[in-house]
Amino acid sequence: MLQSKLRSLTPKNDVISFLILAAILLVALPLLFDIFRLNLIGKYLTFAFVALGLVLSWGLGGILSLGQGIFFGIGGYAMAMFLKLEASSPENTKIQSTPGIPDFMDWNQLTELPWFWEPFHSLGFTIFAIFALPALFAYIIGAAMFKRRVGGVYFAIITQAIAAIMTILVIGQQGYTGGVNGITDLRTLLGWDIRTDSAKYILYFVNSILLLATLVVAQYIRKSKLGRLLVAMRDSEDRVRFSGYDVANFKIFIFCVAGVFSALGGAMFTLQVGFMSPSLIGIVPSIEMVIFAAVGGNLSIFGAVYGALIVNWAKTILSESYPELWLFAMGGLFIAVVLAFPKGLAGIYESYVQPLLNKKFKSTQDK
Amino acid sequence: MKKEISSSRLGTTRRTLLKGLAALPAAMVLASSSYAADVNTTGLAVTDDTVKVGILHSITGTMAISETGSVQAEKLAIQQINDMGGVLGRKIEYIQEDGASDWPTFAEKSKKLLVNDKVAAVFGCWTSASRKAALPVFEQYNGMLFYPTFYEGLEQSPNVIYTGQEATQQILKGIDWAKETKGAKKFFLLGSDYIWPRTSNKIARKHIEKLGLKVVGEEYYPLGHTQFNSVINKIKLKKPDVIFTTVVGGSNVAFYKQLKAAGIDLTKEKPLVLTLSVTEDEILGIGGENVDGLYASMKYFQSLPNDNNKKFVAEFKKMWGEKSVIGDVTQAAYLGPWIWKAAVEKAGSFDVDAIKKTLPGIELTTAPEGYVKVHPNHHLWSKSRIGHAKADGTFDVVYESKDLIEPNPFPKGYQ
Amino acid sequence: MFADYTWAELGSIFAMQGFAGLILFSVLLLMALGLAIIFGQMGVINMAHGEFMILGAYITYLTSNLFSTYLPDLFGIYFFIAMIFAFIGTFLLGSLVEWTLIRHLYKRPLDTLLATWGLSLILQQLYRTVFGPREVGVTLPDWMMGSYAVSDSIEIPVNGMIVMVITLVITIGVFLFLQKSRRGKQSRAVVLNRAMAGAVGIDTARVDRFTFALGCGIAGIAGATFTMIGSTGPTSGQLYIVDTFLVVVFGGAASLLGTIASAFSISQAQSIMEFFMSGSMAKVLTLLTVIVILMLRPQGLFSLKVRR
Amino acid sequence: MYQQKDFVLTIEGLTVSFDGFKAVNDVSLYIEEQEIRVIVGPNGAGKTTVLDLICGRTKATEGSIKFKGKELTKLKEHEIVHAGVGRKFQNPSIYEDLTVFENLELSFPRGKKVWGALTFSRDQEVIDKVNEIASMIFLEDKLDSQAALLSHGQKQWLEIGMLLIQDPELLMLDEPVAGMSVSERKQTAELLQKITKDRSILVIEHDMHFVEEIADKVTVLHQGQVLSEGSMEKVQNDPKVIEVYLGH
Repeated sequence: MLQSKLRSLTPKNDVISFLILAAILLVALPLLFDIFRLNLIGKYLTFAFVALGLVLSWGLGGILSLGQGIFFGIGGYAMAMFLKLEASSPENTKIQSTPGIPDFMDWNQLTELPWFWEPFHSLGFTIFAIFALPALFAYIIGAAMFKRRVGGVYFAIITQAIAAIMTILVIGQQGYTGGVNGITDLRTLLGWDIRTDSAKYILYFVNSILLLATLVVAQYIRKSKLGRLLVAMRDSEDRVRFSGYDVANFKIFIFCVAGVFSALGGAMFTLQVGFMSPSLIGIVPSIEMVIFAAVGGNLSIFGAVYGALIVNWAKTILSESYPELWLFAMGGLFIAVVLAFPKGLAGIYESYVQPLLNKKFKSTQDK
Repeated sequence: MKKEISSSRLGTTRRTLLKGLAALPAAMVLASSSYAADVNTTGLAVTDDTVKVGILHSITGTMAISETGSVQAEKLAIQQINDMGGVLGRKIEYIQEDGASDWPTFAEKSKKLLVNDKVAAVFGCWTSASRKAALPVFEQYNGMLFYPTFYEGLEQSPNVIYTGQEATQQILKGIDWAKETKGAKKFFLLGSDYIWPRTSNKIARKHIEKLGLKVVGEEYYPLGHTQFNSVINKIKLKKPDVIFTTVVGGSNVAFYKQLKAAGIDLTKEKPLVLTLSVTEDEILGIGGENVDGLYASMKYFQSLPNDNNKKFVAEFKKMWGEKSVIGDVTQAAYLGPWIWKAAVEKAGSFDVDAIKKTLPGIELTTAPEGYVKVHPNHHLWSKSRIGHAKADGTFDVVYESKDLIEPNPFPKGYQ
Repeated sequence: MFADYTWAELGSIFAMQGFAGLILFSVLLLMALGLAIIFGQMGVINMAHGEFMILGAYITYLTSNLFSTYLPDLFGIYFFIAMIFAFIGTFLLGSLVEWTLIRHLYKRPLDTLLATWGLSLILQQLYRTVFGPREVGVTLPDWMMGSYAVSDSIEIPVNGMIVMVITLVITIGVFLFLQKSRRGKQSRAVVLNRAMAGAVGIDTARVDRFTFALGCGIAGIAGATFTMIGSTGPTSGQLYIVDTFLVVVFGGAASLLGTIASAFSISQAQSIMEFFMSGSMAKVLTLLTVIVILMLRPQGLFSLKVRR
Repeated sequence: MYQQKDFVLTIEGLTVSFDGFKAVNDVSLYIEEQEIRVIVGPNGAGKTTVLDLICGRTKATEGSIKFKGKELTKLKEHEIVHAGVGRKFQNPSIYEDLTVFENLELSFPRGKKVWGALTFSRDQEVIDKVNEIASMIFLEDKLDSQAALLSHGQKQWLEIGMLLIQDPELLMLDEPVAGMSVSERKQTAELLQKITKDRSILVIEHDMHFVEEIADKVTVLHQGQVLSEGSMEKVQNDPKVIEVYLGH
């Protein structure tokens, strides 16, 4: 089953798929859509980072996390904290009782910046945090769970509960986090106004290129022996263990990678959308992120990107025209993917489109 | 070409186009109406006989419960305005978008309405979070948002008209009333855990302490929490005279049912329960029998006895059914289109910059809540009222401030 | 904080607080029972559990309307009839769902999670379309909403008593059913060894459907019961899902006794902490404690040590 | 009586209980270098549990397991593997989604840590070793086929091959010939004889003909205890063994 998949993606095929995706993201979409729609697409693509991580951890490693929103949130909040500090210069906030701190802190009677905000004055630290914090957090969760062989359903439910806790905490500690409103009104990145249309174009391309780079990393991991080990673990975890591998370490690693990918997505989300809020880290968004990967095909790196794009696009279009139908459609999609298309778009592509394309491709090459 | 680099450039091309197209039919339309180009210099979606506006609320998700009434009120106002001949001779067409109880979606849909649909105004948002998310979009693209909900204040945007009350308008008179009429001395503050209850309670606490009274407890529960037995026991222990509550949403249902079951009879007023967040809308879900005797402090109740309101209630029920009820926010949402109409007509233009100039000082004498006036800080002057809930789910108005209360979104001494 | 009170006052407060903890215990247990059957016995993760509960609540709402219109004399006892209707309604929907959806997914627990999440979205929208987006107010007979004064300062809420009694009855019922009845034994047999159960003539497909539907039916009863203390709206069900799963997982999935113990410890922890700190922090701390304990003891509170 | 250093594996007083039930009760075993030891016994005698205990899958309640002087009861599974113990499961446990080559490659003793696995490259050494083992286990022409497509017997061989590539000093096989045809059994017996040159082998088997063919020594387990031990002939004539096997 998976075998055929691994076979079919010979390096040549991979390169072609990669080039097609790059062409779509970097050429076709920017030409076809105005900046409003393109910015939306950029937003959808930030979820593709999460979906990529899920393909590695869930598709390959069999570790289903229902708490990827946590990591998306860590990345997003780290970026938002940096941007908020920049937007809260003493000149911009001179009407506050304590100028120079973010507005929501002022409303909550904070008179000085909390210590954990301080390092986020530095972009370097922020970028470091976007990689290090999710990895650290994933390591803690992963080490606690995988070392004790908690997996499958239990892992899914516990990560979900952690997502719930995070949401309550962020909302409850509003003086430090912005509460339910999130961190809003972000303006500039090192003096560069991120709200203008030209900035949005640039951010879209940065986002797409970063996504393509992430995709290459994901593909590398999948093709490495580590990728094969993950598949092997799903087949027979004990066999892997008794072949001399510390299974937990591999699971922790891939969970950390998935976490870092999600955090990257979150950071790009903040940059493109201009705010971050707890509504993106809770239970519902976390499960939606899983469906992006499932629709794309949870074994397919490329499927993850298309899945995130298509589901979000459908969501936008449907909710513009038929708001009542949206939940029916989304619910139906979940059920259909599980019952009828367990391999998602990638499966459909493989069984119907690829044979056709192969033919076409050959004939054009012959010319 | 579909690509748009900036809204202003598009505006220019669009305007020229509109001028050309508009010239012929315009001559034949109402004499009172002016050329589309003259009343609209920024490329808004205005033709010679229509103008597009946006309605942006949650139809789906957890907030749909609360936002439905606002949508209905806005549609009613738009229909009534159209029946009277529209705005500057143009019928209002609305484009409705679903915010889906999801704050990024509010930002996204705001941008769609402003950039793609070029609407002249947007009536929408409900929670503070959705407004905070959408606000930068309105400021960037220079749109005009009419926001209906009572909220925590601490905000004043040139691109928003706040038709609900900000916190001080809702709170201060309520507490004064409890002190003067009911002799209250000890208050217990209870809220859902997010910004509006926390800010409201902060203002309430400052005011209570200024009056020389005492706050004996302050508690917050996560949104959607349904178990209040522990806090009810705490309340019994502290014996406050007033439970001052800002619990919202489904939690309210649980809170009042459990309060009643714990033997706290609201009609006995021991303690008295004063809420900022239960309107006629919420009572539908809680059940009137469970809030019999509750006091609410807000600016509007469905039972207000004036003629404006009687007419409004009748028309609302005619449009949306006999069973529909009207809460404070619903009425505030109804004001949005009327204030906008008045501002546009005073300016003689749909341009956002033009109505920004005319909005301060706009008065409505026909508002269901009575007379209202837009303050230069973009909030409304309005009265403070206390309602006393009855088992049938309506309120008796037991107190009304003599004068309009000035909106004060950045209250000195309360921050 | 207690200096201003007499011992008598303190005593009655603590008595009532203990009672509040018991009510919370009953609520958690009632929520978790249906899931404990479905998840514990069948390994199916039913994310639509909350929506089944809300269906029970809506059925109660409809029944109350029915009685107040046509049988006002019997309104005082309608609630118990509504509970029966709620059970039947959710039981039937449960069978339908098992037949169309779940039976294709045994042995794929993570897929049942996704599919039932989809189901929960569909049900939510269905409720919204049928009953409107607002919460509905379920009117209860007056005698159920009052309180019973034990002494001058101790008042026991009647609805809390009713919740406790219903929970007790259902728990004993489920226990007896699983342990004693033929159906229950069959269902346990199928859980223990599907192939063998099939081989000795048990219609495993039917047993599965019955077990799943039973779990849903109990969710329906829980939903009906919660109209006394909570809200009934299209999305109210979502509030319960995390708590419910934690109770079941914390108890050790396959053990009814574990579920009871887990509901008890979580409820006591929460209600005690709620008394000493803010509700939000109490909730966070409770969930956090549960998760930390689960990390240290992943098999839950109760589970048999077995040969692997 | 025994000198410890003579033995590859020394098990003494090994006991494990599951909720009071003693699945293995005070078992002692001594296995020499290059010995093929077969454990037999009726179902539920605790045979598989003994293997589980040695390889760390189950933790002992009491007793010690010393492998080349190293105490195994305190090590984790993968550390036991690195110490030189390989174990084949009762049901062939291979990676069905991967090819035979990849199956063997994953057991190659290099890149066993996360970083090593990420940077692992399939060099000539790996290819040579995989080919060598593949021909040993009669699968040299199946290297590219998916493991799921192998016959039951071939899967058993593949799993043995996966152990061989690790080059363990103690090889534990749980029912290696179950489900094999007669000719496959013969081949397997030859294979075991061949590989025992460098290592000791501990086998669980029901098939008495096969046991007779390969065993240096036989241990009979019954109800978690050692009932009898010695050469095949001695064990077969032990009245206690006859009682257990034929008595009821």
